Amino acid sequence: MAAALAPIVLIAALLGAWEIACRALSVPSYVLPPPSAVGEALAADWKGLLASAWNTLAMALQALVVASLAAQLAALGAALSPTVHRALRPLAVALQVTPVIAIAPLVNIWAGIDHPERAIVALAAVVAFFPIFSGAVTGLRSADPDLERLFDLYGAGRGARLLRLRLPSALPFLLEGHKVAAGLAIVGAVVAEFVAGSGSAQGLAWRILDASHRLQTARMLAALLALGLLGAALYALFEALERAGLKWWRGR
Amino acid sequence: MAAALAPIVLIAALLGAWEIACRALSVPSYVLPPPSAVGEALAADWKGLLASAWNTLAMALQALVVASLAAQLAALGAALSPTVHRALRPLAVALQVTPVIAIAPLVNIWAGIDHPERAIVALAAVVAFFPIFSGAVTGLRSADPDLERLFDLYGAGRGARLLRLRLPSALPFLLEGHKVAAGLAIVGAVVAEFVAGSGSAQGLAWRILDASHRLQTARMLAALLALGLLGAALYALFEALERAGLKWWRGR
Amino acid sequence: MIAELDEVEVSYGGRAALGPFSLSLAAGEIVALVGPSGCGKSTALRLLAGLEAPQRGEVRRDAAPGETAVVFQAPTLAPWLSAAANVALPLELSGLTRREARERAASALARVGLAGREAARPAQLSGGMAMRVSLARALVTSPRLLLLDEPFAALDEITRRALADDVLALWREAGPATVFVTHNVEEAVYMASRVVVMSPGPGRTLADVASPAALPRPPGFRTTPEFRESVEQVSAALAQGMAAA
Amino acid sequence: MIAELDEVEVSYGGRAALGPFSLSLAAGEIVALVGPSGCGKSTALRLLAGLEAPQRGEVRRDAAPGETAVVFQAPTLAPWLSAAANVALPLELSGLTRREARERAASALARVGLAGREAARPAQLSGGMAMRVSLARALVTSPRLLLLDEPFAALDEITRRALADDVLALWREAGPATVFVTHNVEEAVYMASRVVVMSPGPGRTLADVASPAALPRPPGFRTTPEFRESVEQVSAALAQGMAAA
Amino acid sequence: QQEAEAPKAAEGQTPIRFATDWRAQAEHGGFYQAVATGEYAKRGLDVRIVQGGPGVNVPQLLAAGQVDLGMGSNSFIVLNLAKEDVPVKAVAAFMQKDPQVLIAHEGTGVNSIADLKGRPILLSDASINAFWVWLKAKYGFTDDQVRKYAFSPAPFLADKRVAQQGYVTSEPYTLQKEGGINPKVMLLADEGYPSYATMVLATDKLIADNPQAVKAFVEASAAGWRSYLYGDPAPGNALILKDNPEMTQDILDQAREKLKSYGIVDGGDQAAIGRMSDERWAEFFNMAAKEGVYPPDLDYRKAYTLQFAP
Ligand SMILES: Nc1ncnc2c1ncn2[C@@H]1O[C@H](COP(=O)(O)OP(=O)(O)OP(=O)(O)O)[C@@H](O)[C@H]1O
Ligand SMILES: Nc1ncnc2c1ncn2[C@@H]1O[C@H](COP(=O)(O)OP(=O)(O)OP(=O)(O)O)[C@@H](O)[C@H]1O
Ligand SMILES: [Mg+2]
Ligand SMILES: [Mg+2]
Repeated sequence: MAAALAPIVLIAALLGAWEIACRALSVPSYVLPPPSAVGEALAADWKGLLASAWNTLAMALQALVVASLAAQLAALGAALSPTVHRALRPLAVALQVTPVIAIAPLVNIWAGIDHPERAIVALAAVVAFFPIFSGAVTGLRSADPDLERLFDLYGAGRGARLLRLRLPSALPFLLEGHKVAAGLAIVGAVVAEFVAGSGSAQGLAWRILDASHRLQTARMLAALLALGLLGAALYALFEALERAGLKWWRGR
Repeated sequence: MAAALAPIVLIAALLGAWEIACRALSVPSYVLPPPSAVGEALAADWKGLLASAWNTLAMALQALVVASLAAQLAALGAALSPTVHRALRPLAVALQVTPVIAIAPLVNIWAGIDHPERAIVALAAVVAFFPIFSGAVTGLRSADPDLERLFDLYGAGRGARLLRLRLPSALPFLLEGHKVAAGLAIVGAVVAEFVAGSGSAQGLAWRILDASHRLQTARMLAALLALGLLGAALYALFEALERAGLKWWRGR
Repeated sequence: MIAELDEVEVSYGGRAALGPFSLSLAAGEIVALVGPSGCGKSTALRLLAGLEAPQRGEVRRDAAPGETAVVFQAPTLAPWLSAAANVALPLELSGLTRREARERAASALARVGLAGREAARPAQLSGGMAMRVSLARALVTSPRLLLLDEPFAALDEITRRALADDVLALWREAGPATVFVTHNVEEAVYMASRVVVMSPGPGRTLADVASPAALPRPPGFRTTPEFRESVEQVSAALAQGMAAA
Repeated sequence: MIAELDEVEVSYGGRAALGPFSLSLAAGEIVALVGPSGCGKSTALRLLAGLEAPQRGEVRRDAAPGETAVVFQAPTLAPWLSAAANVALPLELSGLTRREARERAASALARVGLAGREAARPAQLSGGMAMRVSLARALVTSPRLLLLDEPFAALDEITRRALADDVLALWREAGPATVFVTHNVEEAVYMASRVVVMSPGPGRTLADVASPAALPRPPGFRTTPEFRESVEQVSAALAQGMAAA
Repeated sequence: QQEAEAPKAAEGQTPIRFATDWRAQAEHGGFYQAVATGEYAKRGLDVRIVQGGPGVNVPQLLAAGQVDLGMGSNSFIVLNLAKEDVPVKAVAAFMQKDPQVLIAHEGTGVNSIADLKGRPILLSDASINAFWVWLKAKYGFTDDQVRKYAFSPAPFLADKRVAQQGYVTSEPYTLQKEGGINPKVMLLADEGYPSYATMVLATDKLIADNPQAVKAFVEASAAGWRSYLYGDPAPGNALILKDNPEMTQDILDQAREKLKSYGIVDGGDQAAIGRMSDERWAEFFNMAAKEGVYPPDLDYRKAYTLQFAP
């Protein structure tokens, strides 16, 4: 019980210190508003924030599904053929280091001006792709060497080896990759909305940018808080999944 | 030998198809220039690109070092105390999902207008933090349960258990986390430069952005290519490190 | 001739681990390999299975992939599969339907005394049980070449004898050429048509003791003087080899 | 009394694994645990070590942390440490300097026949070698309570006997209360002051056979009629238990 | 530490740091020209120009004391400051006309801004609560026309139906040079859009403590602009090219040309460089307040002061 309270206490302490510092140093609220102001903004905006957060979450989840499928397919291809692996790896890295803002115009054109949500999903998927791909590639190579030897003996083909040995062996790494990718999908959706949203789209990005343009820092922080909560919730979900998955995997 | 050539052949084939497609369909060069145009841009710009790439790499490496230290310290704290863990986790996730652009103004003020490179390193470190933290947290919990039992029997304290069991056990996950983080540090440095490079920063970011605004897509792709090569080189380095590390770790 | 090691030598990182060592395995033969810990028995088995190549000498094999079954020294089970699924795996890989594979797996598990534990995961089994699952997986495929690395080491005497008879029964049915490593000299003499005694260090052949009786064993074989004599012979060779080292 | 199990029962996922089972271990006693595979021997050892709690019954222990040493059934070594570093680990944790710990580790490794392999990693050792490293790690700390789970199972007869005498020598020096699991009845009778025979299934005590002679063993003990008689007695209890199941 | 790193002022000079809203470009030409030709130094100022960028928030820099003066891009930004009670005022406007344009493809039946009703328009986020408000009010545009503009004209080129926002000095040239088209360009200011652009912002504190410095800065900047537009722009351009290596001479030349031909800086009256008026501010505020951007009782007069304007 005390342990469960600890983080709450810590957060409360941090907030208290922040509030006091803001008041004592009379920091102007457009630079850093006190938590009470953020709380007010939250209370005033919560309906809109909820709708925006839902919007962003929907985009992020779609992107995560797309990224997960694409990354795992690519990793499977790489595992089936070293040539594919050598060819895909630099492309995957290049994709990871490409800033969303650079390819947004091209993606916008491809998605069509009337389908900004397609562009957002595609861009966020690009952001979330790499950790899953990298985790899958590493995981697919992490099978117990003695089990690999047994599969040699059984004369297992590449496909069977992949499906029945390497893929299950990769599970812990895949779970870890998805955990990292979940947060990236969210931030990717937000950034994609910055550069590819429909201007009037109602995700969290719009709220953040609009508040920032208008110097309403408290409103911006409220939106960031909503974003953080969204991320934490998704992370908690994936962590629970990881725990359950690993428990199943290990058999105890 | 043939296998080593394969990716080169593949890339050459892709480039050839792209060139032919561009010419045959007469795609406007601001949408997608043919590789020959990118090559020309590269040839014309290579000196500047090299300097910019070096600049970006330096920022990314600094950010990676900062992120690596911070993430591992945080993960150690989390491993030492479940309370710290519960308190840190949501903060780490919130940090991961916070878009750089939203906190850039605050970081800019903190770093001071005369030190954009500090702001860039800080922002890129924020981007690269999470995969290392998450990998470290997962890795620190992945020790062989029977070894954990032995440490119970030896009456090992928390510190000793951490240093001599959990940290070495975490190595494979740490390596994987760093591999993902390396690319994020690069893209983080670029994005940070977009939003924090107040003039004096001369990395790849502004080249990309400016070329994109000016519809000089070939120049933009040349800069992206430089970025991709940078990322691929750093990734290759980390993959070699991972292979060597795992070999050392497994003892064969 | 199913498999043959011809003056093979193996070393790891410059340290000699085996050989020069030769072993020829005829069809339908059961060879027991005994020798001190670390002499290269597991290494020899890996060579016979074709899982490793020697630095010197030659390995000749006449068994297609899928015709060799191995039990490694440690139970090598997939943690994410149940005991039955682990045993069924090679069958499914060889093209049997899932149902048939599972049925055969269940009967193989029953044969090693694990009826009722089909659904258990490797992590939920005791050390001896896991080893028996590993053994069941090797026996279920009716291999032409059967390689067993201390398969009964983690088992009590009674289970051990029962399983030894089980392997012999399988051998009577299908006649796989078998090599098994054991530290139990009596077991070696009881089961094998030939006992090969290895020296310490990088293992060489110290003695090659043929069985005093034909397989299958006559009843009461363990109490015959010929049996005791063979056991003495093998033990003496072993002791001599270790004393020389 | 160093450790005691009082009518303990353990079950995993509703399936009974052990008990009700009782075992009391006096200071300086050596108890051998024999029983069929899967009867709960390893589980009983984990209870004695305090690594697991029973669903029913009570465990009483009188050994501080650091005073108990365990050899698990599988060699549980840190793959990233050399053999010597693995053995030195508990010493370093108990506060010895690195140099002294390494010295003692080297002599412990020499004692189990691994002189010259101090630098080898676990993955570079044979199965029996890894188990010996594990044993050396347990012996090096001079524990008050020593728990060994089939420590010699992967070893040849000669090494086995040498190590058994080694454990007895250690026991003479430091007198740790010892429980060891074995499948070798002769070994049990030779080493133990008391042999506890367990039933199959969820293990209970079937027989508790005291040694016919005091420890340390008189020379030629293995050939005395009392020795053979005890062996017969234990074997009979085992066979009876398995037949009843 | 701040002290130690602050730029050393020349003997007797007042150090001034001036933050612009973007990378160095012709739209900042007058300020660079004033530095290059010594207009600031002549008046006892040691001015350093700090380039802006996408993540640089000029009002926050001002508020945090990181710079002494900053650039306000348009009148909305300045009124936003007033609404949030930021103690900052506009002291001069160096663009009488906001260079904001709408751009449409030729031959699509668009001859004036009004013809864009119902068509998709690429707008940046910052525009939505700025000139878009004016467009909606004046022409009855609706929010469902809005598409995201991320400052790349490529999506515009890819679709003939689409219009986009832009700066008269920038996007039209890009479209012409790289896209090979001559689009229809419509300056909002020519249709009566009342915003100023490129204002100089000063903190209330600076205005109170050192009004002479502010005054000197405004005067010198006006001189710089006059010289940049009607004299030899080479000194200013050299500084711009040094600060922003991505900038090229042809872009600078055409931008300067547009600034002159559209009368962006002076509105056709050289004497008006830097000028602001109560009427124009009132007009702007009334427009925006009517559309609900600001509360009608907002004291918009605290957003600016005419004390320094020529
Ligand atoms: N992967 C490896 N790397 C380095 N050395 C190895 C490796 N595998 C085995 N060895 C060495 O080769 C020698 C023979 O090992 P092997 O496992 O064949 O012995 P063994 O006869 O099976 O012993 P045991 O009865 O203990 O299982 C040993 O000295 C061992 O240390
Ligand atoms: N973690 C676990 N989860 C579920 N069941 C378990 C677990 N550990 C052990 N068991 C079960 O408990 C029973 C006793 O196991 P234990 O390992 O104590 O047997 P053992 O006597 O040591 O056998 P062996 O001689 O084969 O090592 C077995 O039936 C086993 O399947
Ligand atoms: Mg072996
Ligand atoms: Mg056991």
